[in-house]
Amino acid sequence: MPRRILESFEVSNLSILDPEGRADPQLEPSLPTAKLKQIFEDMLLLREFDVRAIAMQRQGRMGTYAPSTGQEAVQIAAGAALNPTDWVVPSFREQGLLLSRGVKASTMFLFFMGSEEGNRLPRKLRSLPYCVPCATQVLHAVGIGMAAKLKKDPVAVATFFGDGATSEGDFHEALNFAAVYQSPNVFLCQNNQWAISTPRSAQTRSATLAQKAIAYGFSGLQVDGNDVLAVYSAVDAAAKRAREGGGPSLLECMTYRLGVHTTSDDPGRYRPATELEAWIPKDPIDRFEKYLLAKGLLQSDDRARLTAEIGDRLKAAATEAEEICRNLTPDEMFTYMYADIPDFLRPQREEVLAQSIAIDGDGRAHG
Amino acid sequence: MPRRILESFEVSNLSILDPEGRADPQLEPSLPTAKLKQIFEDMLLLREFDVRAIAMQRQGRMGTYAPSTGQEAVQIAAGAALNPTDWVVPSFREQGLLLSRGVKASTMFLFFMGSEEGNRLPRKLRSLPYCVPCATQVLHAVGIGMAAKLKKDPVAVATFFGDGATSEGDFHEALNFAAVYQSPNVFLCQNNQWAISTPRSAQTRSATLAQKAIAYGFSGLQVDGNDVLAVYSAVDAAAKRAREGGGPSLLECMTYRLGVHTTSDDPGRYRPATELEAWIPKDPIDRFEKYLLAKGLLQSDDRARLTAEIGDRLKAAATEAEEICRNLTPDEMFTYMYADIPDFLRPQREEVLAQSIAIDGDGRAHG
Amino acid sequence: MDKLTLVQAVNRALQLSMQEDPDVILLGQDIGKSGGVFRATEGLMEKFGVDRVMDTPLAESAIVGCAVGMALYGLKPVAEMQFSGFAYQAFHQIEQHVSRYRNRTRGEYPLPMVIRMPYGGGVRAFEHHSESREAYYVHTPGLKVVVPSTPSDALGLLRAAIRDPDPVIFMEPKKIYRSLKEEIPGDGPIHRLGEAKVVRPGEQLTLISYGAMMPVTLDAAAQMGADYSIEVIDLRTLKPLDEASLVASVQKTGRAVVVHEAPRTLGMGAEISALLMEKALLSLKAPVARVTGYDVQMPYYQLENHYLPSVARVVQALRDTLSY
Amino acid sequence: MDKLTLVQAVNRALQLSMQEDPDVILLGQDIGKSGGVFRATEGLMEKFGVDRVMDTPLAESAIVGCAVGMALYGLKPVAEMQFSGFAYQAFHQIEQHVSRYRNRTRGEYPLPMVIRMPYGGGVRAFEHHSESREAYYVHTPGLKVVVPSTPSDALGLLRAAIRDPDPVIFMEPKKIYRSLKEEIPGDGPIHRLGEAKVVRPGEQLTLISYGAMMPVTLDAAAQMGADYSIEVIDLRTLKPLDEASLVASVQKTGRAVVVHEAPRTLGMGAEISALLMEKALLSLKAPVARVTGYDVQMPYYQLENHYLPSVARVVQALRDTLSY
Ligand SMILES: Cc1ncc(C[n+]2csc(CCOP(=O)(O)OP(=O)(O)O)c2C)c(N)n1
Ligand SMILES: Cc1ncc(C[n+]2csc(CCOP(=O)(O)OP(=O)(O)O)c2C)c(N)n1
Ligand SMILES: [Mg+2]
Ligand SMILES: [Mg+2]
Repeated sequence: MPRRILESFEVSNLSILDPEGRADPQLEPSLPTAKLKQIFEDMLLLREFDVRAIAMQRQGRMGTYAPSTGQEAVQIAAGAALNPTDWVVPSFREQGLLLSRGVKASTMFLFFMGSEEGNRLPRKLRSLPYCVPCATQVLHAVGIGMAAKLKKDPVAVATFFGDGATSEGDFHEALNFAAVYQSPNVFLCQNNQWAISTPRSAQTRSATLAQKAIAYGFSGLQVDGNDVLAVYSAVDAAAKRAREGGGPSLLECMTYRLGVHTTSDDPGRYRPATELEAWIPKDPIDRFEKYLLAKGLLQSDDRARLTAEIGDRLKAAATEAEEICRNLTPDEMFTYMYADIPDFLRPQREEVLAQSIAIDGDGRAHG
Repeated sequence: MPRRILESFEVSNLSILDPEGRADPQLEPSLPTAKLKQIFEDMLLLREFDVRAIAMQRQGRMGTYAPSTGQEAVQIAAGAALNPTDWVVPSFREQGLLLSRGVKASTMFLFFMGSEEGNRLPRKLRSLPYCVPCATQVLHAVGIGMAAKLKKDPVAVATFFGDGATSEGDFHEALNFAAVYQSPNVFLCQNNQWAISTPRSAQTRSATLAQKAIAYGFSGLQVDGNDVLAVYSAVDAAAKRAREGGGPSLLECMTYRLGVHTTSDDPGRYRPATELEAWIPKDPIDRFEKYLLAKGLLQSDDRARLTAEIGDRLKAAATEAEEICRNLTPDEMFTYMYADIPDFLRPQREEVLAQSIAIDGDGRAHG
Repeated sequence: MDKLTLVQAVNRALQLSMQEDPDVILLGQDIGKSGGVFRATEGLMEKFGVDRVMDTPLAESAIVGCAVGMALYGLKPVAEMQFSGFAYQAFHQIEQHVSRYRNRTRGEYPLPMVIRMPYGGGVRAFEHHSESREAYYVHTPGLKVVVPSTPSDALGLLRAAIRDPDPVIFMEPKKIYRSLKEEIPGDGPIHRLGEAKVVRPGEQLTLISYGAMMPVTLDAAAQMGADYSIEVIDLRTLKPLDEASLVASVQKTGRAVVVHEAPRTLGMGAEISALLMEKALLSLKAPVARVTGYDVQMPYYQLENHYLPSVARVVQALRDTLSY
Repeated sequence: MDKLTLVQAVNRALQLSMQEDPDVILLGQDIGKSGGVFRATEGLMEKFGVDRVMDTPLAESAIVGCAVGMALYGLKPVAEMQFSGFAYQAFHQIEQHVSRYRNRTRGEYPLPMVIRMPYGGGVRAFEHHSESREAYYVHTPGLKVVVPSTPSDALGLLRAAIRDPDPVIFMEPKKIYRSLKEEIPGDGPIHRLGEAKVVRPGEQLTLISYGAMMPVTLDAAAQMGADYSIEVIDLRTLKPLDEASLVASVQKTGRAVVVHEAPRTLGMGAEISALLMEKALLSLKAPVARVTGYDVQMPYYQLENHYLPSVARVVQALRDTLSY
């Protein structure tokens, strides 16, 4: 009796595609062809979105941008595994997820172009807008889950956050509430190995992030985040469990930020080039392409063609977004603060309108 | 390779004394007689402090009071296992710990009598004053540990908190920092099974609180918190490890709040009487007394005699504290705000002094 | 017709709101089984069940953050902070989300939610149980801030706050939770937020306060006797502030004194003084005076009554202002 | 003699402080290897090692809470919040401990620590990267609050803040981090906290501002031309406020305009207006005017320059006040 073992726990890793794009036959999920193709297209869309956004940022047509290159499998496969009736609660690096949920590309551009119009996501999409303060959104997801459970709506609520965000107190409080209330949450960590300049190893001393779920009495799974099939299977299972009242899950998706943290960042200052090089062969799009090619679902020139088509669509979306920016009026900053504008704000709104400030296309005021 | 186990973990429980006060011979620590007796006396002191404080609160001579009855073993044995050069960082329920560290009983009374004089703990005691906001102090302990490590001082830093406090974000951030910086911290949870009206089972869904350490990559141990020898051994080992650079530990000490949360609380509203009854036979003082009696270190009338002596000392201490209260002057609220009083506060201090407010003994102002 | 204390009126308002709207739910520490440390939620778990009256773990950010999520889903959560002194644990959720969600999403996701918290000193409590920090919330764009001072107002304002489409910080003056009873006919009133109340009309000076300082303020006005005609205004809503009523009163009286227990620097008195500076300078016969808590941390209870504005201090300010 | 930008002056102040006092240590997100997102700590980890320049995990409350512990132990920590908009994650540590420890322990445990944070808008950044919420800290008893507006002041004030025995919130105007260079002889100055500076003497109106609004304010004063004699005061320390200098100036000029980018309600302008109401009413020839950010959340960058006080708005207020 003196020293007795009370509990024991394990953490494991799920991976289905090997580096050459061959699936483990035992684990390969059977997805309809259309879905597989859609996933591939959405991955290309995300990568192309990055290309265009970074170019526009360089041209001064866009503010700071946080790219997703390298993390396409996590976002797109997770999005594909969820139902439209499920909710998604992103951080600030889930362009792909939101695009795959039906958010317009022009809307996504608008966020990075510095307009709240980039957050005008129709309620019916059940997709919250970006959330900048790390980990704060994880609590919102739990609240949504608790509300859905209360209403007996069989929906899963998936929330996304980075490896860095797991150090915040809100992450802890959120997972604890989710466990206590058995809310239908899927906690999906995009572990891209870095939080700006902080490597995963300096963020926390636990061997995995998945094992953090043990602290809350539920289970965590590490998933190969550059493996579309593994992410899909893991999210699908976790979401089903959530919808069926089985409570929350934590998925640590191992991936890699191939690019900059944001366009204001210079990884050369802190990140060893060798590390980056080691991850390039694990590119999630290349890997999934090999899988689809081998299955005959894709031809070798499809990628180039699709990329070009997507490029055209994005170009149009960017133009549309710029047009919206040009038509913003300064009193908008008052319009949505309260349901009805309070008396004390009216003179302030009048003042802003009275100010004769010339605005140029990119929003710089001269006055 | 697809689903492979990455890590496995265990959580165990340590207990040395059985309910009849018989020690497991393999695990019994060899403590000097004087230390054993001191521990027993300090436990009586703590229980008697509760008795007196609750009585004074009822008489209107003291404000809200948070008793420790039932939790004597944790506080006193932990205090005994630490060196005077170690630091202790309490929450708001560690009268016993602080008294055993050399804090005057009159000072402890002053805290509950509503004077900051109750926090004037000489720096040399390396004991921080009470901290009311749950879990916030845990971070201070980590900062102290980091500073000590930086200075290469071989000290352990023990911090105390309740089961409820483990739900706060600060608990999480603290344990994570401690692990990352391998600071010399001992995290000691007084799991008294309740956080006001919230039972342990509703606070978190993990089977133990000890397993929360797994989230941070270090080890947690559940300890019988009503067992002086188990607490002593566990804290002694954790503190040694800390001093020697072995990093932090989490100890979950299983104990029970036999009384009210505070004198403003009525557990009758939420706590089943049967639960309380089940814990009364596990009284930590009774158990330790049996151990000492069996060892011949105590005679059967010692407890009554010691209690009476302690009662007299505490009576004197209470009188001393009340005398200090009578001599408080209102300008004290300005004296310690800044190292030097800034100009803008001077007229405010003059105003408070100029106010002719009659004060009666217990601090109520009539004016 | 029931006679209710202020805390009973809070309880009644919660009960009525939950009856009329199934989307109203409560969450907080110890609010269910034990009925709240001040008994503000007594009996509600029994009445509405554990799904609608949720005892939570000890985590303020989670309480507010989950309430945000619930409101996003379409519920109307009423979150309790056990004491205002622990709401700072949730301050980031309040500043970063509660105050911003509607605006951020261009109205797509309004946040109809209330955060209740007992505030203020004078109850001989521990540290962090006595603060008055309404200024933090009033300074934050996007919030509404309400502080009742009577049972009837507590009922009418809380019902209004829960029906309000915007997030409301509802601060309850714990010192006067039980200090008087008021008869409240029927279900009681439903107020409009943003309206101050002239609780005593007068001609010579406008005396402005709110919350737990109202009794002190009214006592001071009474002590001035019949020789002086003092108009007393209870702000009730601190944001949006009823500027029109304040300005109109001071244009009439030419003098103003503001009383609050929060620290002086950047307390409500500063805003009201600045407002009157801008809108009523030419009417002023004396400087607007502030009788406030000092710019120190609220002392432990032995000295707290020296910190809180006393009747004597208010009377002194009234005399000084009237004889300026 | 070096020419330094404001952010370089911050870097220099940190370096000098660390050289002269081994107890000064830095902690924050990305401050070490990468030198900080604004490069304020560039080169310091190389110079002083990872023990004294600590890259931390992503947790603001831990950064501040551990800094408290370090200061209790006897170190002088300088914590960086990556942006002031994320300091709310640590707000409870600031309100409950940073501002209180000395007083709570009757001086036994002072807290000599500094929390640095870049604040303010105009840099085309994401949400939460543009706020100006100094009022929260100024309202909190026990803190000191410093906001420099020039490289030389940044150096002199930060060195003073680090030497100060009390906790200092040091807010850095990121918009002007690099907008001008100043020659700083030798090690540069060490200022005294609490002293405002007359940056342009004048007789007809006192124009008061601080931080990133100083260039706008000075431009506006300049635009008024030689016909008007405008005294411009840079507050530099918001708490303790240099009341004497402000009152003396306004007693001379009879007019005052305050400029800040924080929201109007309960921003610094309110306190200054109330102060002048109390101490200089009889000197006032016009109401003290406030040119401030609006009481809305800072808009995303497309509209942020409509939110921030512009030269035109300040000029308008100067004209109105002068012709009142
Ligand atoms: C509360 C908070 N603190 C600081 C920041 C500044 N910041 C933006 S992103 C980032 C790193 C986030 O790392 P991670 O969670 O791993 O996500 P990733 O950027 O890798 O997607 C930091 C520190 C923030 N957004 N929120
Ligand atoms: C941050 C914070 N929130 C709320 C409270 C109010 N409160 C005081 S004690 C307590 C329960 C604490 O429970 P636990 O941590 O188990 O310690 P115990 O009281 O059992 O010793 C609560 C909620 C507080 N002190 N701090
Ligand atoms: Mg990351
Ligand atoms: Mg407990």
